[in-house]
Amino acid sequence: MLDYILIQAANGLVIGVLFALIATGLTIIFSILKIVNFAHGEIYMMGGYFGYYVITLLGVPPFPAVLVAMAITFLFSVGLERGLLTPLYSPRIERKADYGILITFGLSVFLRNIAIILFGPFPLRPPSFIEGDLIIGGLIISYDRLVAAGGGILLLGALIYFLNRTVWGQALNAVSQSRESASIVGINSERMYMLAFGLGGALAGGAGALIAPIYSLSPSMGLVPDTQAFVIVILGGLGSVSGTIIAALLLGLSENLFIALLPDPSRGPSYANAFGLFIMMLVLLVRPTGIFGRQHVAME
Amino acid sequence: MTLAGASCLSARNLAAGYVPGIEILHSVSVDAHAGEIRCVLGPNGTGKSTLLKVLYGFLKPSTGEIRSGATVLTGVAPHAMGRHGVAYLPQRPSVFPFLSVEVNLRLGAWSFRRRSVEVKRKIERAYAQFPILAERRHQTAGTLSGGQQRQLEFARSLFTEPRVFLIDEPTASIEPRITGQIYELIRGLARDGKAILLVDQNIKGALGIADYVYVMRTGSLYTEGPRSEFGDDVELLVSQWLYTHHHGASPAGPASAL
Amino acid sequence: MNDASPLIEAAGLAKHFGGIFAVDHLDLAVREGELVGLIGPNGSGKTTTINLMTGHLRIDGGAVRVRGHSVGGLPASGFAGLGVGRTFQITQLFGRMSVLENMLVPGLARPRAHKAHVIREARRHLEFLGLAALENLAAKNLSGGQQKLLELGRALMLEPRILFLDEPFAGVNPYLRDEIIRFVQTLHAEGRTFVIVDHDLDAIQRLVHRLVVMSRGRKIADGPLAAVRENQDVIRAYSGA
Amino acid sequence: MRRLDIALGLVLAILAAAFPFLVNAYWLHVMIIGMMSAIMAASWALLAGYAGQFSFGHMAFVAIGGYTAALLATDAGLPLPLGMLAGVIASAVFGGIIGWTCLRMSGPYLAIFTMAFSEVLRIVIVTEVEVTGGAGGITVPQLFHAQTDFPYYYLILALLIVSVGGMMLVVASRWGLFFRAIRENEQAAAAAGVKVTRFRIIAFAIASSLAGLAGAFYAPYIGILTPDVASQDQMGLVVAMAIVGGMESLPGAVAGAIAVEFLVEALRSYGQWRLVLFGALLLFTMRFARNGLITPGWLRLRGLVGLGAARLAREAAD
Repeated sequence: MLDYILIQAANGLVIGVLFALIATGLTIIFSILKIVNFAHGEIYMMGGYFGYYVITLLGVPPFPAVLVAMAITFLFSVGLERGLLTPLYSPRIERKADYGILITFGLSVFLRNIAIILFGPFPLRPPSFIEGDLIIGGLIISYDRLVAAGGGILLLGALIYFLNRTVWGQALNAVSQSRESASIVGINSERMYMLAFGLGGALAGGAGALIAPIYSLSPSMGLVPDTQAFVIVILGGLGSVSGTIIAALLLGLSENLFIALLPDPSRGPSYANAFGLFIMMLVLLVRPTGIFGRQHVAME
Repeated sequence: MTLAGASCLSARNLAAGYVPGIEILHSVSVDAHAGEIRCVLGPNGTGKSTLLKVLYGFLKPSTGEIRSGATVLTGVAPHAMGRHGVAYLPQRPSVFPFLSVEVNLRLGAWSFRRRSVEVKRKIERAYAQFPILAERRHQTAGTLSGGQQRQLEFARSLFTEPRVFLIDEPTASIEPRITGQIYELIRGLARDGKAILLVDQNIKGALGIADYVYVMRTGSLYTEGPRSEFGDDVELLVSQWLYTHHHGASPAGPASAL
Repeated sequence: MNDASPLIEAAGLAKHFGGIFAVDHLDLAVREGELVGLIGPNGSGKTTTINLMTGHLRIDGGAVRVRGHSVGGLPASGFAGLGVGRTFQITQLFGRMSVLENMLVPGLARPRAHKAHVIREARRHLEFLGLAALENLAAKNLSGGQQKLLELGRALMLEPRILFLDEPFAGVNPYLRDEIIRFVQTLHAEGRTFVIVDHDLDAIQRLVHRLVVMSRGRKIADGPLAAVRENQDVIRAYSGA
Repeated sequence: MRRLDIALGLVLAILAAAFPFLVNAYWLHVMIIGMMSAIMAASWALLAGYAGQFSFGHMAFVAIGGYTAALLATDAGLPLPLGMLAGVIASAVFGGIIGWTCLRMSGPYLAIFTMAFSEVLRIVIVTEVEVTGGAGGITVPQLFHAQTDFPYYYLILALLIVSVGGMMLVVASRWGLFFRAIRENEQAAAAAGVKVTRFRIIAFAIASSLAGLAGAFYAPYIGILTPDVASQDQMGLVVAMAIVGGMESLPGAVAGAIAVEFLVEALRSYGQWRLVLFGALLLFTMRFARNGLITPGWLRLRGLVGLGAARLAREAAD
């Protein structure tokens, strides 16, 4: 039993790292564009498929394939932003909030269904990063999970470095704090919206490519992470990247321990998702608008 | 004034508002001259801040024109104004409160970010000019006092070597004992040949450094003239600006205001 | 109900945002039939005062009384029901609804309102304000000045005892300004009470009998126009010293 | 050109009454599903379009209505019509409660909250296999014992007319005025004396009860009820129907629902493409025609016919 709990905890942390990638992407998009991207889970799904085809069609080895998939997702997201979101920046369009909700919701429906056509309804699984399992005493964990977690940690580290140490990251941060002040120093906000949406998408896409060998790819795989990412952003929220990462790890961990500790094992896995959603609903009740409070990306 | 030079920025007949049909400014013309401090005074709600927003491109004028020499600046986006030699210091300091002083300065060098040597040199110069910023370089800007934030803003705005400064209530949110320093700073800019257009609620303070005065009332210029034409009894002036019956804009000179 | 008590009254009214008092223990009583001007430099707490006295902000201290009855905790719609009307600094209309529909909302929200009667009343007010020809236009398509008038008309549909006007003259042209002054004077002559916040001191001076001046959340002067004009504190507050 | 509306109404009424005799069983089925979807889309349009509350949990109330009816009819042995009535009441009550809990939320927060509610409910239905039958679904007894779907057709036609007619009455009444006032500007509505809290809850309860009605009809008609009714794809379909029709027009939403349903079926041979199509349709409409495709189209047609009629009248006068 103790070993089982240990394994579940380790799995929870691995999933937590990947949740963190998805959720930080959502946070960055929200901080800069001030919209909630309801299609974020579908971008994650697309990233997974991009990775799969980069490996199977182009023959790129699994590790670099993750980076290629991220680059493709970045460009793909920028294309979506240019095509669908530019009305948000025009002063002439009324009811921007409604537009942001409906257009991204519509996008999620569209991407989910076009994925069925493009990639087929059946689960696909790319080759493993590394075959086999790591066994330490009672703890058994597959190398793929370790690679996914390690890759996720590297990407999060790179993100934090980018946001804090590079001038483009700092400019993103600046725009999230004040568009007006950013334009006073000469930063063109609209280019930052492109960058933020592309970056947010690339992070989700990276998570999709990393997770693909663990769980198979399917067109509907974005549904759960989408809502989970809301849970995380709302729990850890406040637009802070570090808060988001901590909340993601906690959610991954608690969901998996919830599965392990629920007396009825047959219900555990399904209620794990409901558990996070339920907590989020409670948080929303207490703080119905203040969730994204400070609205800026920062590593604090 | 001795240094008074050619007009660096001139605006003619600006009209603007935030909502169609509500005009905050009706046909306002102002100039900024090299080496001169020109201040825009008047009760609040008369459109002084709006005027600066229009000049910097945050708000498109419905009519009128803004020029700098031969260049037409009407319709230029705010983020491109720096390239045309115009700097803007809004009422609430435009520093990024959650970023460090150093990063704030680095972002001030955004337009020439690829020339890292120049960036470094200018930041060092800013530290030399404002030692308090060097001392606090790793603190977030939000933790600085109001006066220090203003210094950071001034230091940052100097990076692009602007010729015109649009300054909105520079002493509004800062400790009274250093308002003098801020005005001294502005006076220094004018001595270096910069053109200053200053909007201020602190009428005494502004009149103390002004070379030329515009007085606004309800969206129009009420009167204008060299500083010397306005007397020294500030309270008398203010009570006249506040309470005189007056309908619409008037081309009347300062004499009729007194 | 007590006729001796003021129509509306703030007693020790306080509101703070993050430790700073936007309204700092303010006493303000307005009696039936008064026409009060409320002025003060930017950020002196004028709009916050209106929001507190019309139920749009929760009070942090003190009380608001309508005809002697404490009405703290009532939502804004409750204040409206008691005949406390208001306009907003930035005009707040129902943009995609017609001019007439904008007028009908407060009319039909009154208990036991009769639709035909409300429509008649709305048309009468629109006629008075010179908007009658525009009744089928969407409110967002009106000019800014017309929007201000419509907002005033909508407040009139509450059959208010008292009207708080927040910057009715901001951005309006001189002609419209005179017109609004005339409307307020007419309505006042009909027995309505007004509190007017504005920066346009000319207009305020032409309208009001009593001037209240706020600075940094506090009342620094309150009295007849002439007395307040002599008040050095007021001059000082405005010269920024 | 009001007369064109009346003419269209008459033609539609005759067509609707005769429809089962004009088509085969397959298209009758499509029409029944289309009209049921029309109730869902129109009630969502009432909530989102008129009252401005963007709920993505609408399908949860369909599920509540359906499962309440099904469970009461099977496990509790209640007569099916009574179970259906209970389903409607249950979804109204839940709708009111959800409307009350999200009073302080707006925009994306309300959308996330309602989406989460819907997902939690779906997960509970999937998991509590002993009660709900889980993902495999629950078998529901038939309402009519007839050879054809005729009785179902006339029932859903009646329900559609009653529910959309009822909503149109609400929209035309002072309540509808208050819904729109709250949508346009909550603060101004409160200043105008509108009891914002009360009417936000009422809007939620009305819309939810009609979603529940659609669910209560769906369960016995299809005969099997699965948690898929509360899926986000179903929600997307309903949103697409309302938006294509014109979110702020109830007849538009009805027309949008029936048109999309027929389009989806007509394209069945193209397999999955049909689902992509409605996603694309939704995106296209939002991006380029925010008032929907059907309502503005109809208004334009009405305008053209009006102009034509006026010209004819002029020529006749000459």
